[in-house]
This record gives sequence, C-alpha cells and structure tokens, in this order.
Amino acid sequence: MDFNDTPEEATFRAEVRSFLQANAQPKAGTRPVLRQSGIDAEGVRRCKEWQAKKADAGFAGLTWPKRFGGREASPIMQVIYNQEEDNYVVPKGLYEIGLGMCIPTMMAYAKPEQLERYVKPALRGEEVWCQLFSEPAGGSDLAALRTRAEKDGDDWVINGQKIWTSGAHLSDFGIIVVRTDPNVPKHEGLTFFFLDMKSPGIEIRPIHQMSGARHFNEVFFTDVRVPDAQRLGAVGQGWKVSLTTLMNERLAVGDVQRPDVDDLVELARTVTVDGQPAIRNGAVRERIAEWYARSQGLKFTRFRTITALSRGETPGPENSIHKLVNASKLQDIASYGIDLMGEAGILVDDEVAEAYGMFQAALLSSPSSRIAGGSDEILRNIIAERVLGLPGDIRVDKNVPFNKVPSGSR
Amino acid sequence: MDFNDTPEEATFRAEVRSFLQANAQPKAGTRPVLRQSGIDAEGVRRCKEWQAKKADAGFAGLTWPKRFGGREASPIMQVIYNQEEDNYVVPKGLYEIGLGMCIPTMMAYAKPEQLERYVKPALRGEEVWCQLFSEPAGGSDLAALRTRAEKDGDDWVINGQKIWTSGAHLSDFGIIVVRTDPNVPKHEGLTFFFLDMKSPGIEIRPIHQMSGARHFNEVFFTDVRVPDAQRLGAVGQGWKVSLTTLMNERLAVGDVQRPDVDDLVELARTVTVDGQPAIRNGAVRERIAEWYARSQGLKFTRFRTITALSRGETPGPENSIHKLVNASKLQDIASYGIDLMGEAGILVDDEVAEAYGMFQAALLSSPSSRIAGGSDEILRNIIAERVLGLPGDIRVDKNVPFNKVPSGSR
Amino acid sequence: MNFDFSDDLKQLRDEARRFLSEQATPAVARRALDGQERYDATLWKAIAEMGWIGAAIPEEYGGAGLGYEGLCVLAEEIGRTVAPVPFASTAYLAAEAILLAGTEAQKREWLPRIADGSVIGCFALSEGTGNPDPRSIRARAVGGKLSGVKYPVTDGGIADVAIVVAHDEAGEIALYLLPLKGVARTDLKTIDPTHNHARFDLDAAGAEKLGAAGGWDQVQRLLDRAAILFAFEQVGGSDACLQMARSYAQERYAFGRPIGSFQAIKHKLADVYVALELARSNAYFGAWALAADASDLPLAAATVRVSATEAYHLASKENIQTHGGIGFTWQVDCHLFYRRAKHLGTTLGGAPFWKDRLVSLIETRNAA
Amino acid sequence: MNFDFSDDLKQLRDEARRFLSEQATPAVARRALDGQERYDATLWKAIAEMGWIGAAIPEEYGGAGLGYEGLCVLAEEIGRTVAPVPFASTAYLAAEAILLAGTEAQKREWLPRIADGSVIGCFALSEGTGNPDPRSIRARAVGGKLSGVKYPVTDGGIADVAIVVAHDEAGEIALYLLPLKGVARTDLKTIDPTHNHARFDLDAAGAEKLGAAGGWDQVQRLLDRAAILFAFEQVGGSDACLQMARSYAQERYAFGRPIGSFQAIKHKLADVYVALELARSNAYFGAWALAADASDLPLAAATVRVSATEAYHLASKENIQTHGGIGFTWQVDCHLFYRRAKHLGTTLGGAPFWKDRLVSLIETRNAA
Repeated sequence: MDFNDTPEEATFRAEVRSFLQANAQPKAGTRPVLRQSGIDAEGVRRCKEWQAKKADAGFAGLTWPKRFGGREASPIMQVIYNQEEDNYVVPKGLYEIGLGMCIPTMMAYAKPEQLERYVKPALRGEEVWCQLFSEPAGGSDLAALRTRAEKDGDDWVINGQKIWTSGAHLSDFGIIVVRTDPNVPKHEGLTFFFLDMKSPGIEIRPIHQMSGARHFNEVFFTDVRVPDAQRLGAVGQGWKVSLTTLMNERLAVGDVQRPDVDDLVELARTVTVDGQPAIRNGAVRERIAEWYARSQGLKFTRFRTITALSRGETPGPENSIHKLVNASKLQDIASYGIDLMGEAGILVDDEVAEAYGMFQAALLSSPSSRIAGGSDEILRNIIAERVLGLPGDIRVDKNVPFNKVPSGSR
Repeated sequence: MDFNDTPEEATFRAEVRSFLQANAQPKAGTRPVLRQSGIDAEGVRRCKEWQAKKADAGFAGLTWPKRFGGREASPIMQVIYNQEEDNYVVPKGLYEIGLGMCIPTMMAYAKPEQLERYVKPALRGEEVWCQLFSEPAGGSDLAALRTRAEKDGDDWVINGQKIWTSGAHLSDFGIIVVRTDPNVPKHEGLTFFFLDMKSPGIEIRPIHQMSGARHFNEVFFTDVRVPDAQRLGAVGQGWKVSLTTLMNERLAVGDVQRPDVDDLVELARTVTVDGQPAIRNGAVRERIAEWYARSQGLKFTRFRTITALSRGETPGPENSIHKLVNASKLQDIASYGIDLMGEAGILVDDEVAEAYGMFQAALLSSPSSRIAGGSDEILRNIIAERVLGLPGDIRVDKNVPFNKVPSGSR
Repeated sequence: MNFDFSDDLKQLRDEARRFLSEQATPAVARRALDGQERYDATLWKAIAEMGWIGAAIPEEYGGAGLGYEGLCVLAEEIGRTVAPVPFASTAYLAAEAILLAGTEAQKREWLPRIADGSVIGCFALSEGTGNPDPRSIRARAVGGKLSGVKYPVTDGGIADVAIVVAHDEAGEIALYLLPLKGVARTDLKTIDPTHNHARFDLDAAGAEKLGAAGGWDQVQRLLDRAAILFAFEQVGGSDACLQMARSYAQERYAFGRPIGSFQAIKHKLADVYVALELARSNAYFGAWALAADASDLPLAAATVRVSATEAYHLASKENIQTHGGIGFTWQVDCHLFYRRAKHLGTTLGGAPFWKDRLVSLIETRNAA
Repeated sequence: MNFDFSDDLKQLRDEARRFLSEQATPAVARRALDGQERYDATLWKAIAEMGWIGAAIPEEYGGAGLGYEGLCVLAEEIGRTVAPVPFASTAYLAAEAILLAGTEAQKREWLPRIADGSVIGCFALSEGTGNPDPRSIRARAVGGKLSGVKYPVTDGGIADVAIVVAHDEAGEIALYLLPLKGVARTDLKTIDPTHNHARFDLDAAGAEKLGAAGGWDQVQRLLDRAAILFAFEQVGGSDACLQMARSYAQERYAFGRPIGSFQAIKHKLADVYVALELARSNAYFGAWALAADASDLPLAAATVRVSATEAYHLASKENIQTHGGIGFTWQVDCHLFYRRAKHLGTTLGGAPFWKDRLVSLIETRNAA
C-alpha cells in the first residue's frame, strides 16, 4: 500500500498542476460558497472561457477518443485532474451533464456525421447540453414516464412534461427519453432522442427550491417536432439507451459538502456549552468522533475506488454509499451545529450567523441531497440488490402494459 | 387530568392491598432477578399455591363471568391489581398464557359442558395450559403453519412440529391450530383444537436460548389423536379463532425490563470516564436524557391506555409501540453500559460483574425481545398498516393454495 | 386515573382545529414567508377575539380563565399550522413572565391588553450565539434604563412590549418589562421567515423591573413553563407532518403501487408515529404539571422538551423525504414545517441544553 | 496510489480463508463455548506452523517477516471465524509489546518461542471495571516482584507469559514481562466463553521490566497498534455476519417470498454493508499507518476502532434479527459473533474511550 503516483501518473499530475497554476486562482480561505442561485450571464461567459482553455490545453474529455479532441487517457487521469482542479477556484456547473452524460450517450448511439457536428463544440464548451429524463409522475420510478412522442412523417411530435432538468434554460441541445408505445410494459415502450432546445413548443420554467436555489427546471413540450434522424437507438429501445447515460453518472465525484466534521470542530471551539467551549463537552466529542470516522471511511473508500480505476477496473454500484452516507451526515451535522448555537442558530444572514450561515444553508439544502439523484431508499435498494444480491422488490407493474399500471392520484 | 382513582377503584385497590399485605412479601431491594432458567418443581408448587390463594380471594379471572369464578370487573380493575401485585414478590410464569389466551379462547368457542370441565381448574391453577401456534417454517408468517391434521373417524390425527411453546412441559392442556386443508389459501385451511398435552405421540424438547434460558419448547406431534369434539370453531375457521387468542395477547403488560435508565444512572455514578464519574460526561448525560425521555413517554402512554380502559374503550394496535421501543432500548442500554465498564464489561458472574451482571444478562436476552411475540419489523408493519392506514405489503401468497406457495429451503 | 383532557377541552380542540384549518392555512403563512407581511394581523385579531391569547390568564386580569390545560390544547392546534402569529411570544412568554414575576400593578396594567390582543409581547433572552446561560447575559439596567444587545428576539420587530433578561443594579439577573415604542430594532433573516425576528440595540431604553429580581432561577422557571407549551406546538406540528406524509404515501404511486406500501416508507412513518406518541404522552404529563403547578414541573418540562424537539425534527424531515422531489420545492408546504421545527427546537435553548438539564434534574431528584 | 493489499497478500488471504473455513469452524468454537476446553490447541498448533503468529515478527527473531500488512490480512480472516485461539493476545499484544519496548535480550528470548507457538502470551491491563486510564493502575513492582490484582485478562488462564501494566519503583507506569507458571490465576465467566478470561492475584510474583519504563504513552502506543489489528478482526467478523444474514435472507421464505425481498431486511443489511465498508476502508488506512509507522497512526487507530466496533456490533445484532427466532437459539451460530463483537469492542477500551481519544487527537493535529 502506498499513496504514491505511478511515474506516468506523476508526470500527468505535474502537467495538470502547471496548467492550473498558470490559468486559475488557488482556493484561498476556507469560506464556502453557499448560495448557488443558478448561473447568470457572466457565469456562463466565465464557464465558456474556462472550458475553451481546458480544451485547448487538452484537459477536456481526457478519456475520450482522440478524434473528438480527447486523449484516450485512463479514468485515473480524470481523477487526478479533478483532484488538482479541486484546489483551484474554477467556474463550474454548466458542462457536467453534457460532457459527463449526454455526449457519451451520443458517442454510443449517434451517427458518425452527427458526432462530427456535435462533439467538438460540446467539448470546447461552445454548445451546452442537458438531460431530459425525470417526470413529475416518475420520481424514483424513472421509467414510468408519460411524455409521449408520436410519429408524423419523418418527424416525431413530443407532448408532455419533464422536470428536474438542470441547466435547461442555458442549453442548446438536450437528450430525451419519451414513451412511444403505452400499450407495452413500462420499459419496452420508450424511445430516445436528442433535440434542439430552441425548438418551437418548448417552454422552460425554473423550479424554486426550499433552499432558495433555482438549479432545476420544469420543461414543457407542446407539439415539439424532432426529426427521426435524431433518434438514438431503435424505437422501443429507449430504456437501454438511458442506462448508458445513467451508467456514466456513477463516476461523477460528489463535491465536498460543507459543513463537514472539520467545520463542526471549528464551531465547537467557538460556541460554549455550560460555560466551556463545546468541544470540551463529551456529547459534542462523541458526535465529532462518529462523523469523523464516517468521513474518513468515505475518503478511504474513494481511495480504494481510485486504486481499482487505476488498475482498469470499473467501479460498481457499491459507490452508492457515498451519497447515502453524505446526505444524512450533512443534514445531521447541520442540525446539530444549529442546536449548539441555541436560539441564534436560526439566523441565516451570512454576516450575522455563526460560520457564515453554512450550517443553516445546509439544513435547507440537505433534504434535496437525500432525494435528488437517487433517494436514500433507492440507494439502499441498489446496495441490497446489486451489491448483496438480495431479491428485488415485488413488481406489480412487471409485464403489465404501461397504460394499465395503477398510477394513483398524485 | 388527575392521577386519582375513582371511589370504586380506590375501594378495590385497598382490597387488593390488604390481600397482598397479608399474603405476599413486598419487593425489598432493587436487585433484579436475572437468570430465569425455567420453573422447577418447587417453582411449580409455589405458583400453584399462589394461584389457588388468589382464586380463593377472588382476584383470579377478575374480568371473567361470575359463573366461572370471575368478578365481571372492568379491565381497569385488572390493571389496578397488576399495579399492586407488582410491588410484591409473587411466583410467576405458569399461568399467563393459559389464563390470558387459552381459556378466553375456550370461552368464546368451547361447548358449555367443556367450559364447566376446564375453566375452574384453570382459574385455580390446578391445570396448566399452553398455546401451540408457532412453527419453524412460520416465524413472522404465523399462518404459514404446516402441522397437519387429518380426519379419522371421530378423531383428528395430528402430525408435525410446533415451536416456541412456553411451558409445554408443565402443561396439562394446550390449544393448537393446524392445517386441515393444504389445497386452499393459507388462512382458509386451518382448524383449531384443544388437546391433552399428555396424549400419546407428543414429544417435548426444551429450546436452549443464547442467553442460557430455556423458557421455550419444541413440541413434536406423531399421530396424535384429538377427538373432533375438542375442535374450537368450524373446520377451516382456525385462523379466525387464532385471532381471538392473539387479541387477548395485546393487553398483556410487559414486565419492567432491567437495566432501565435508572440503572444506567446508577452505573454512571459508579464508573469513571476520564477520572470523573461517568455521569459528569456529556455523552453519557445525553444518552441518559434520551432514554429517560423515552421511558417516561412509554410510562405516560400506558397511563393514556389505562384511562381509555377505565372508560370502557378497547386499546388497539397502537400498543405495539411498547415492545418496539422497549426491546431496542434494552439492547442499547445494555450495550452502552457495558462499553462504559470497559474490558470488565464482559464479566457475567453476578458476584464479580458491575450491577450484578444485569447489563450483560440484558445484552444476551435482548435479541430475543426484538423478535419474540412480534419482531421489530412486524410491529412497524402493524403500526403502519393498522394505525396509520398505509397499504399492506404486496401479498404473493394471496389466493394461492397453501401447497403452491413458494417456501424456500429454510 | 384520568390522563386525558376533559370533554370540554376536547370540544375546544375540535373547534380550534376547524377554525385554524380554515383561517390559518399555509397560504396565510406564505404571505409572511414571501415577505409580504411580518405577521397576520387578521388572524391575530380573530384569535384574540376567541379569547385564546388569554386562555390561561385569570379572568380577573381579563383572561378566559381556561387554565393551562386549555392553553395546551390550543397550543397543539396552533402548532398543527404554521400560523404567522406571535402567539407563543405573547401567551407563553410575555404573559407568563408577568404572571410569574409581575407586581399586582403590572399584571393589572399589561395582562388585559395582552389578553385582548392589543399588545403583542416578546421575550428577549439571547445575546447572539449560545444556549441559555446566565454567564452570557451582558444587558444591564441602570436607573431604570436598559442597555445591551439582544438577538434574535422572536416577534421582536412586531411586538409592543418585551420581557428582557438583564442584570439589575445589584448585578442580579432580573426580568424587565420594556415598552418597545421608539426602541431601535432591526429585522433579522432566519430559517423560519413565518415568524418575525429582530435584534434590539438598547441604549438606556426606559424599562421597569418585573416584580423583584428573581435571579436566573426565575428565568429558568419561565423557560420550563414555556417548554411545555412549546412542546404542545411541537406535537401538533409533528402530527401535521405525519398526516401529510401519510396522505401522500397513500396517494402517490411508484412501480404501480402506492409508495406507502413499501416498507421503507411504512417503517419510516411508523418510527415517526412512535416518536410523536412518546412526545405526546410526555406533553400530557407536562400539561398536568403545569395545571397542578407540580414540583415535578421542571423534570416534566425537560423531558417533553427533549422528546418533542426530536419528534418534530424527525417528522418534518421525513415528511420531505416521503414526498420526494416535490417535497423540497418552495411551493409545497413541507419545508414550512421543517423550518418551524428547527425554530421551535432552538428557541428556549436547543436539545443539548435541555438534555443536560434533564440529567441534572434527575440527579437532584435522586439526591433528594 | 495503491490503496489495496498486494497480490501476494491476497493469495495469503485466500489460503488463510480456505484453511480456517475448514479448521476453525463454529464447531471448534463450540467446544470452548460449552466449556469442554479453554482454547483449541490443535488449531493453535496449525496456525503456529503456518507462521501466522509471527507474521509481523522480523525473521531475526524467528518470525515470518511478512510485515504488518500480512498480519492485518490474517487478522481479518481470523476475525471471520470465532476461533478459540489466543491469537490476538499473543500476536497483537504480547509480541507487539516485546517488539515495542523489549530489550534486545528480551526479544531474543521470547519472540522466537512466541512465533513458533510454544509460548502463549496475554496482556494484563485492567484492574476491574473501567476503561484504560493510568489513574486506575494500582499494580506495583518492588524489587522485580509484582503485586496487585489484574482482571479480566483475556487468555490469562492459558497463557505462559503476561505483559503486565504496573508502576515501577519510581512510580512510573511500565510494562512488565511476567512468566505465569505458579502465578495464582482464576478463570472468569464472561459473555464470550470462546475465549478464556482470568483474574491474576499477584503477590510478589517474579517479573522483569520490559526495556526501560515508557510511561502510559507506551501503553497507549501498544493499544493504538493493537486497535488496528483488532479492527481487522472486527471487519472480518462483521463481514461474516453480513454474509450469514444475506444467505439466510435469500433462502428463508415468509409470506411466499424470500425475506430478503422485504425492504425492512434489504435496507437493514444495506446499512450493515455501509458500516462495514466504512470500517474496512478505515482499517486499510490503519494497515498502511502500521506498516509505514506513520505519524498518523494514533489517529488512524482511534478512527478505525470507532468504526469497526460500531460495524461489528451492528452486523452481529442485525444478523440475529434477520434470522428471527432461530437466531437467538444456542445451537445457531449467530450469538457467537454477537458475543465476540462485544468482547473485541471492550477489550482495549470501549467505544466511549476511543471516541474521546479520537477528538483529542484531532485537537492535537489541528493545533499543530
């Protein structure tokens, strides 16, 4: 066991470092960025500028084929790049879905001339992509989507509604899965397309979250026409294509969420319990110890994953533990930190609140962490079924035509 | 709100007190009785003596009809009797099931002449009864029992195995539910009987529990003949009869389990953490506070139930919370107390171990508390379905003939 | 034993529930949430007219004289809503402080105006971060003039009078009655915008001591009594969350079945139910202790504070979780309760403070 | 980065697992459980012959020189069983103490006999109830003679030599090497009868100091190193419990379906898996720290101690729960692991001790 890079990795890391040193600002203090109220026009400009720079330097699409501007590097190189980039302030939030999920799906299913047209502009950040999967009626049951597409000549006509679409309003293109046959079981009647987000009939409305953030959108489709040429995979094979997209989600590294245990330690040195710094109190110490052990456990679990990656292995569903553990830990640390602050724990103004209001912001954002991108319950199911091999839930919708599946009133 | 008896209740309580004062030993110290390794011959003699005394004084079968030696008193009187008796050392463990579950079932289904024959001897403790429901293949799925009975002339012939039968080896009679038709769905093919536990073909083996206790038995049936006259309810109606029996279980008051939070407080005053009594440590205090709040919550929940009883209402499935909360609390308090003792926490000898080995005994007995008489999982299901009105689990065995229901290898 | 509310009080409860379900809808709370108003004056007036504010105030001081059990019953119903009214600040804290510590003259002056809703009260204890602790009090009165900084003060920006914890000239902790007209106050942003919160910057503000100085014990006595009333609000709020989650789980389908048929949801809500029932039973004991002015009151208060705070936090967060994505949107009401749960659970001091106090009280009891 | 064991060690692991699954079956443990024997001498001899006891002992002292990663790998496999052998006492504690503190002569005298299995070791720290604390040590050496009472001592009744924590003539805490022949020892009953436990009544028993007095720091250093090795046993035991529960849940049917298809069981076992994986990852870091003798070792040790103790307690109790009624019978093996989990989790000090220590180490690190 060691924590050293291989010579090849070390060379690459040095290359990344010198690129970042020359082009980005190191993260200075510890003050976290709290309110991410979406990306404004200036943010978009900065994202585009940075992505172009990354692409020109050969650090975009590291694992992609060279003919699309990639390097055909191993996934471990991507990890190394991310580790290093994480030490710098760089504009984020515009390309993760497009480059991480949409374009890889295109590469698996689109025609060569389409790839010529779309991949490079995406890589350079000139065109932004979004992913249109979730629907109000779906939730955890992703495949229960109702947005329908009907064939009309060489086009398909889409009607319905998508939800939780990050960055829809900033996107040029999107990938979408829709129901083309409601008379067959759920997974069998779906078809996958990519489309122009500026098509007539698309209406985008931001979703106001309880935390105040507006990351996500609802997207409404009224007679939106998509050429059959933009179909990805065969008619009725949309679920299979979706799985390709979702598989690419798995490697996405979660941002470090704050407050973490170090922030709680810091808080516990500041606030008092019974006239002493809270960190002298046994109850506070016990919580810190438990969360520290959990944080470290996740950190070293990630090291084990990186080791597997560097050996060319593919990380599996066991990676579900990161989000499962982190989301509740975030909520619990936030809640506990606020309790230690007493009545003033309710203050959110970052000028007034303890620790820049970090605990309060997390209290309000953590409920979405336990739901979005796979709820706690779905993640436990994944671990139980796909890691431990326990049987699936009883499926009453199996082999039932989609339009005959009970769907309730909400 | 008040904690006072009604005049009628006060009169009755005074009567009970004077009976107990004259006939039983008050509980002196706090040292708990730990190892209940079953009742020996002397124990049986003492139980029988005490029951006869209670019956003679009119305190047995308080709520039963007068013609069977009861008082036709309201359930609140039984509660008052139990409260008072709990302050005295009285022999226990032989009649709870017979008088609490078996005889009430008899009263609902047996013929008048059978009641004449069996009720009074049971009430006076001359005859002991047991209940034969659970089977190895059943577990939480109580109705999935396989012990079968086949009609042969005026008799039924029973073959199979029961398990978890308390006091089977001390019993004169038992009530049993068996499968008389495996070709119909689970609940429809059952029939209920009472039988003589000395019948030829019955073999009783004690079950050795992990705690060392031997409360329960396995009971094997080989061609055991039971007259059809001893059938309770119609053929195929056994499940309905069983529900009568189980409904009577609901009112049974759980014994106070030790260690409870007061024992932990006492322990925390004795053992040290970091050179100080553990009770000065914030982590210990936090646990004590949480368990105390839970214990008090259960105590006052019971008071609410008693109030309902005294108004003639029938307590419902909400009473499942007692065992659900208590069993885990017991396991957690035991485990935590042992942790505070450090390495010596493993000692079990009551002369050597801290707090008479009470924490260690509970560590080993609490796993059965979380399972026997309704597992944590079943209790949560009961609360969810019968209190909150949430839908039942999907039942794949519904409407399926019992002998076609998948049953696995264990 | 009669460990339940009387039929009269149950009738009061039913009436209050009916009234509030019509008049104190989440839409009303949203006007405060969205910053359109700092509290709902119409609702406040209606509540005053029904005599709720003065429920526990003796009739001689203009109250309804329903006693503490009555106030508890109302507290549960108010807690069931997220009504943007200064009920807790006025009825559990300001009125209680005056009843507990005020002179006869102070009672006669203030209680009738509190009871009829014309005076809104609040309680100014905290001076920034920290749980209740006499050592954290810097505010001081000199010659009837209060100076110091107090924040956050729930409903402080809309109140007419504040009960302020400060040192008197002798350096003793005392309660002061501070008319707020002309006092420098700043509104503060908090996690629960359905209540106003303010900061007081007191610079020789004219105030009068509430009765004789009672020391920190008097403050704690006030906190104890309020903790029981808050607990009923917390119980009401927990129950509201459980009912929301339960309805949603019955009606929302996934994989062709109601999500409430999945054990992950069923058992989650069973756990919420258990926490709620334990809190409710402890709250009943608190109501008894309050009504009987029992010596067990401090222990009863700490006990129910611990369980009610746990129950509401659990119920409100798992209500969001049960709702899934829609549950963390602004337009669905789940978050109003989650916010309120944390507000109620930190005002008067957070769970760590009360857990520690609970054990101290057990120690005192055992030593006796 | 290479955060995994080498292929050689994985091969060692596979071999060890194969051997132990045949030779260290629960039936072997049951002979100790039922009081037929105090440890399994045959198994012990076989383990010694394979060089496991001396895995981390340098070859110059008769060890296998596999290094600490090798010992960690073996510890996990031994932990997977409930083997009734004094492996931890001998290899993680006695041998480690001698390596850490012994003089060259002491190493040459004892380590080869430990490595070849002819000498069983044990560690005598506790003097009754309490977590590790220098203030609790009353044992004292005067003129090379030890007096005092030590209990419980794991494997104390079967060991040939004990490492005893006692005060030296100068009042300093030191480690003493105590040959046990002729020493008054009494067997003790514990929750884990698959290990022998004893009480030592020392009345001027001849012993020699292990190297120079190292004070409590030296004891703590020994505890830290042992905590990492114990953690691998705990990880192995947790994994064994999870596998048992998983198999049972796949095979046992209720309501016409495998109980493993109920979310109550699925999610319970998912939680066990999560606890296990966190503990395992922390254990890997501990192995690295041990092998590299890193300055992070104390923090790594406290961290993995906390997570491994939690994981094994959880895994062992929920394994019983998953089994239902049969799970709490004597003849089913679930309870052997539940007992062992508590034994491993309290020896070296319980979770409260290590949590407190963990935070002290974080504070020290942050101050640096």
